[in-house]
Amino acid sequence: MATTTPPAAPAGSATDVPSIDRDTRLALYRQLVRLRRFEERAYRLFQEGLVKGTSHLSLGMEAIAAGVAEALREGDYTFATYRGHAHTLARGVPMEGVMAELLGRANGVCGGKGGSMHLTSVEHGVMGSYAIIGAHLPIATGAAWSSQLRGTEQVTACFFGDGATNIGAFHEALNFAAIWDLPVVFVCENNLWMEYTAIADVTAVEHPAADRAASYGLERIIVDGNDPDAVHLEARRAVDKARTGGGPSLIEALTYRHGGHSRADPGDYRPKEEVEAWLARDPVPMYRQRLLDQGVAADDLDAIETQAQEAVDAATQAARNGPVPDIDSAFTDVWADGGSSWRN
Amino acid sequence: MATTTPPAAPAGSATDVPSIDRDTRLALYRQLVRLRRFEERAYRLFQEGLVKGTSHLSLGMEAIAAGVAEALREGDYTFATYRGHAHTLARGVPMEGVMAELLGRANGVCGGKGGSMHLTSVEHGVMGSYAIIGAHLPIATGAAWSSQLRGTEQVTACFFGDGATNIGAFHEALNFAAIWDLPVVFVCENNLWMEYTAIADVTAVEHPAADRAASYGLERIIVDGNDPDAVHLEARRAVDKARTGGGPSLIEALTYRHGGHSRADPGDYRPKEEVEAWLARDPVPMYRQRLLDQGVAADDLDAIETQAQEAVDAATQAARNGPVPDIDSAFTDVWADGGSSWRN
Amino acid sequence: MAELITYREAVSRAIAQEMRRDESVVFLGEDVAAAGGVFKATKGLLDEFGGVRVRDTPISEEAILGAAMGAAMTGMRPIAEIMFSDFLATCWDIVAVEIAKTRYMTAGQTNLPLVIRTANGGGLRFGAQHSQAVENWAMMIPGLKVVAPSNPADLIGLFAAAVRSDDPVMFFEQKSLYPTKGEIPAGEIVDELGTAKVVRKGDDVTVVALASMVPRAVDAAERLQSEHGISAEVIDVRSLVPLDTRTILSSVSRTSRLATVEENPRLCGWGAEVVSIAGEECFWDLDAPLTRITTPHIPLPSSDSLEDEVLPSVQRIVETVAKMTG
Amino acid sequence: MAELITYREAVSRAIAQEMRRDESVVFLGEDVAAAGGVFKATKGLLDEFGGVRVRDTPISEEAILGAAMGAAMTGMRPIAEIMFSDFLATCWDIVAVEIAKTRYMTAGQTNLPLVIRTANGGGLRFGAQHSQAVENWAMMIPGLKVVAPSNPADLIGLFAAAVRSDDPVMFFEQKSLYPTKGEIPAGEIVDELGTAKVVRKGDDVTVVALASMVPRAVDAAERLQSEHGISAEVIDVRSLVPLDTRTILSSVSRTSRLATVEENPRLCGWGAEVVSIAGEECFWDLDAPLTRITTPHIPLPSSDSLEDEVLPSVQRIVETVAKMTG
Ligand SMILES: Cc1ncc(C[n+]2csc(CCOP(=O)(O)OP(=O)(O)O)c2C)c(N)n1
Ligand SMILES: Cc1ncc(C[n+]2csc(CCOP(=O)(O)OP(=O)(O)O)c2C)c(N)n1
Ligand SMILES: [Mg+2]
Ligand SMILES: [Mg+2]
Repeated sequence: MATTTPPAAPAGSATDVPSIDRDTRLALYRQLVRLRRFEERAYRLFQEGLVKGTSHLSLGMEAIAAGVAEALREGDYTFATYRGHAHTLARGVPMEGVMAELLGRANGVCGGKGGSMHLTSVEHGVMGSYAIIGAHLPIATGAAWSSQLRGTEQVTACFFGDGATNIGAFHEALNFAAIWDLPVVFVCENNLWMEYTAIADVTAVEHPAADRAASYGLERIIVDGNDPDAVHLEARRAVDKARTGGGPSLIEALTYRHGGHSRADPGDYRPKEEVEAWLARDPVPMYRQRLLDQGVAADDLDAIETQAQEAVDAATQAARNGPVPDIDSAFTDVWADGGSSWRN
Repeated sequence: MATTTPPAAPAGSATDVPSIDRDTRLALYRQLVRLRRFEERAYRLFQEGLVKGTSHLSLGMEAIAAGVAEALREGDYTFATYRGHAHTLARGVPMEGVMAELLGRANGVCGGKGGSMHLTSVEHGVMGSYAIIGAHLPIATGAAWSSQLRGTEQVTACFFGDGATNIGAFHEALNFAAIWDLPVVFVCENNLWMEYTAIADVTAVEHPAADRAASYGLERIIVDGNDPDAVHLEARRAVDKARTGGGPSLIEALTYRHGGHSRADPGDYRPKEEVEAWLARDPVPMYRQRLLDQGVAADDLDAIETQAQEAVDAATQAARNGPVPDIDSAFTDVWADGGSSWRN
Repeated sequence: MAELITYREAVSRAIAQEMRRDESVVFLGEDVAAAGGVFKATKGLLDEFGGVRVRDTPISEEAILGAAMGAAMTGMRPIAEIMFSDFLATCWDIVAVEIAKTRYMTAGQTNLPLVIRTANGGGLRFGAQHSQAVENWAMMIPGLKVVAPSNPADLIGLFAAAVRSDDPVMFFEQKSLYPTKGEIPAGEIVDELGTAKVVRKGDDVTVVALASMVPRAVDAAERLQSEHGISAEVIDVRSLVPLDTRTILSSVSRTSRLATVEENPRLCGWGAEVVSIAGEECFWDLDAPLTRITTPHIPLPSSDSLEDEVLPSVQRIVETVAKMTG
Repeated sequence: MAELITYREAVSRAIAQEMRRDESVVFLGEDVAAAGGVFKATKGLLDEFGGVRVRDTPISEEAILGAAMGAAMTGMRPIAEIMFSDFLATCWDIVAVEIAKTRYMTAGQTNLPLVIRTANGGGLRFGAQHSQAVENWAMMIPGLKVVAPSNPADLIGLFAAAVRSDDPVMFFEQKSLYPTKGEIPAGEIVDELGTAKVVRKGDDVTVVALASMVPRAVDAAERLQSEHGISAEVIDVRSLVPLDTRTILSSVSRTSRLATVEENPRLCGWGAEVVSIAGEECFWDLDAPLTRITTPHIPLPSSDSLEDEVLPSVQRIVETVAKMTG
């Protein structure tokens, strides 16, 4: 069975880290709150029947997307999974485009053709969300190879779940990135569960990513994924290493999803105590408290929350009002010429 | 670059091991010599144009097939690669059927439909030779699962090359076998080279299999693959463990191929000193010397060699005289009903 | 005695029927046991048959099918679930290059009694990577049998036939059909692979459909009759391999017209195969161009408005058939 | 000025031509660099372009194509080798579900200028797992362009067009053609995707062939003329996607008869697609059953005597076409 309680103090946990400045902390909090509010709204829109297909939320897991994104700079690349709202937004993609995409509207980032599982915004370095487990690890490796070839200092970050560590593509990508010293940071969001099955039930090691790092000559890194500071510091270290030619890293961030796997799943296959223990470590209030303890004014934090809520409301409005895609758009963009014709 | 010299004394090396009795040693030698003579002949027939497609020899690597097969019993399963002549013969499959299969004759074990890369003899537990790197590891895992389900004590041995450790199927199979405690012994024949590329050039760890065993909660096992005793002892330990419910093992056996990868490849991309150092450790004369040192009469060993040569000659004759497959046989055995019809 | 059940319920009934009958039948896949499947189509099986015979796996599609293949070669009759048929791409080597070819390569030494069941097709707004209709991927590989039922009774009967077959069977469950209902007879249901069914009789045109396209073709036939006075015969192919060409060709010879309706994207779908066979073997009987109604050759869009537009609709079937028959 | 070279030599010429022209073209695959490829088709490239642009990889097909895809999305123009086309099955997800769909799913945000080259087809006695003709696997996936040249000049020209295309191109080199020779013109060679070629003019029947089947179809046409007085037009399809239906259909309309010749196993091959298009769009012009000549629907046997029997031979083409035209 899965670990039923969160690790008391996972390696890399950082309750008070002076090397993160106040601005960064506020930025992290701003991000956390934005992602939280967005995901709450996405869930509501799913329940209202406006998000039609499926939707996988990062509720409870926001600190990872926030902490890593804050370590990246413009021009860097990120690759995410079907659970990719948070990772997309954290790179600065406007909420409207993301929300509208969930609703299948023409003003969505993919014009309604991608949907919740395929959010992409190339201009923000968000190189796609992939719905086949593991597939994007090799692709992210390729983006990192490209940066190396072109001699840029771009870094690629690639997010995936604990479940992805048991599929072949994980293994191939890690080895490939390691032997070519590619500037890529693999971030495993270990939320202890795959869909409805505990990762511990189907994995030969306790830490599905970290306990395998040695297979690729990499350091074993485990971090508290509910602590934005801890995630950010590890990410910064890994990103710096990648940027300066030090090659790839594999970070396992321990976290938990508040809700179910997707759609309306209540997630009630999980032991109650496990859920409660992790809910008690909700990154948003925890981080708020840390900032308060460090002397940030409650008003400042309240303002951040209000802003986030307003942004989500505005995005929701824009998405709801977004036009249904033009039927013709079903037949565009198969090919580089913009069309879909396969014959003359 | 690849290791250029063989390890002086690899872990598990056993120059004098009392736990192997004389009969077993003679059996090992008999096997070694049979495989050697067979492969030499196969090469000649390839040069004569009688082996038409391709052919991958185990010249220099025979101690692994011999040592492992000697640890198995009737009813056990083996799975091999395209480089599978030795593994097939070592399970007791008659030489004629194997030789005839290389020649594409009707008296081949697969009636000429399989060829050198797909030797199979289900009645001997030889469950096939697979030409897609890595693919047979999951399949071998399945055979082991089946034994577990049926409550037999059958053990499955699965042979593969160093190159196979970097493909996804390796990773999936190892994890799967480990979590279900399956009775399977994975044997990596690390001959330092894939086709024309050194494994060290494309692998993040020094020992492509052993250094990854921990990823599957398994012991790190490296053995001198040119020492039949050493291989046999490790194999026996792993097979016993599997047979008694102890789950899978992963053995990395260090060895070297005397010739090229396949067909007429001279293998001259390999450093000369590396080739020479390994040729000096040829398992056949080394083992003969060990037996002589242990008091086995030279005559007994000579008789074994003569027998092997005669068996190969007879098999060659039978294969050369074997009928070309009946054209109709191209249309049999697609389906269980014996035919190939896909319509009424 | 007939009972009305959903296509979804038919899945667990089918599996249970065969597992009760034969101890060597086992079932594995991702989230199939404790959770009863992501489509809830395998609920109750773990409870009835226990954790040894019904087993959750890691996300390791190659290992899942490798396990099934190795077990099938050694005396078991495994049923493996690949959650979405799109994921067959991640283990296509095991399907197309190992499972499909091993009996032949070994000159019949290996038995491969296994079933790969998978949720196939679009209509659920899941986007391009979770909506593909890929039955043609399987049809093109020699050595695979390929089945795709359109209703609960057929599902159970064909599934039983698949499990009892000593050949590997790709069993496509159309995910858009899971909530649909149909009657099933009482007792054990066993059908036959390689048999198509005439589900509606007609004289003017033969419409050949599969899975989700069968109810649409039937609806279209009703409208063709009432709105255009065209009498369409609708055939549910059910089994692509073996293919019941006798039923299809005898209908085409009689009606002199053939239209196929498939969810596959246009190029090299099973419709092309059926049309080609008719174009060769019924050529002299034909009175109209051979017509395929397919999803266009594009990945599937996620948005509901777009997805509805590109999958063959009743309206499109009516218009196309009316035009070719007019 | 024309020069006679092998199909094998054409490969390295083609790659070199494009790598010289464009710095963003890189090449990766198993044993492609130091060894010059297992078919020796990429000799000399490492020497000329160095180890950064020409690179040996581990046996990790998913990583190879993932690397190509990620690089293509971010400004490079990678060429990836998959040694045997059979191995596409081990990375089919990256080909069919990632590379093929990503431009569409992202509404055109991602560019995918990459070429996957691979040795395709049978005839070398390599057995069922190293001999498949799988161009139909690629043709059926929306979002992939699919090319298969039959001679050195076409190989170089179509390869150049593939590298310069911003779409992913599956480039099938028929391995049985590597030793064959053909003339190439001097200087840079650049051809156009989506263009078929009439390689022999004729009036009685249109024979459409691809890759290794083109020389056989031409030989058969000569024999049909001399032995049966039948004038066969032979079209080399060259590019399955885009498909030059104009060239094919205008020929069929004129000759009134169509036969396709393909190495694909029978079901759902590209021949079925071509036949289906003609059966719909040239129906009223047709004077004979639409005929496909294919490898039967079986895995390929290893033995030379059996393999020769099942691949379409000149003799079989002659007999089949004579019968349908007679
Ligand atoms: C190859 C493949 N197999 C199965 C699935 C179905 N699937 C979607 S999400 C999921 C669970 C993934 O778990 P994990 O990697 O831990 O990520 P999480 O959802 O927990 O973030 C599964 C099995 C898939 N999308 N792709
Ligand atoms: C999936 C796949 N990729 C590539 C190949 C081509 N290939 C055949 S043998 C070989 C080298 C294998 O090396 P290794 O695993 O070390 O085995 P060895 O031949 O040395 O015994 C390669 C790349 C293949 N058969 N299958
Ligand atoms: Mg998870
Ligand atoms: Mg090797």
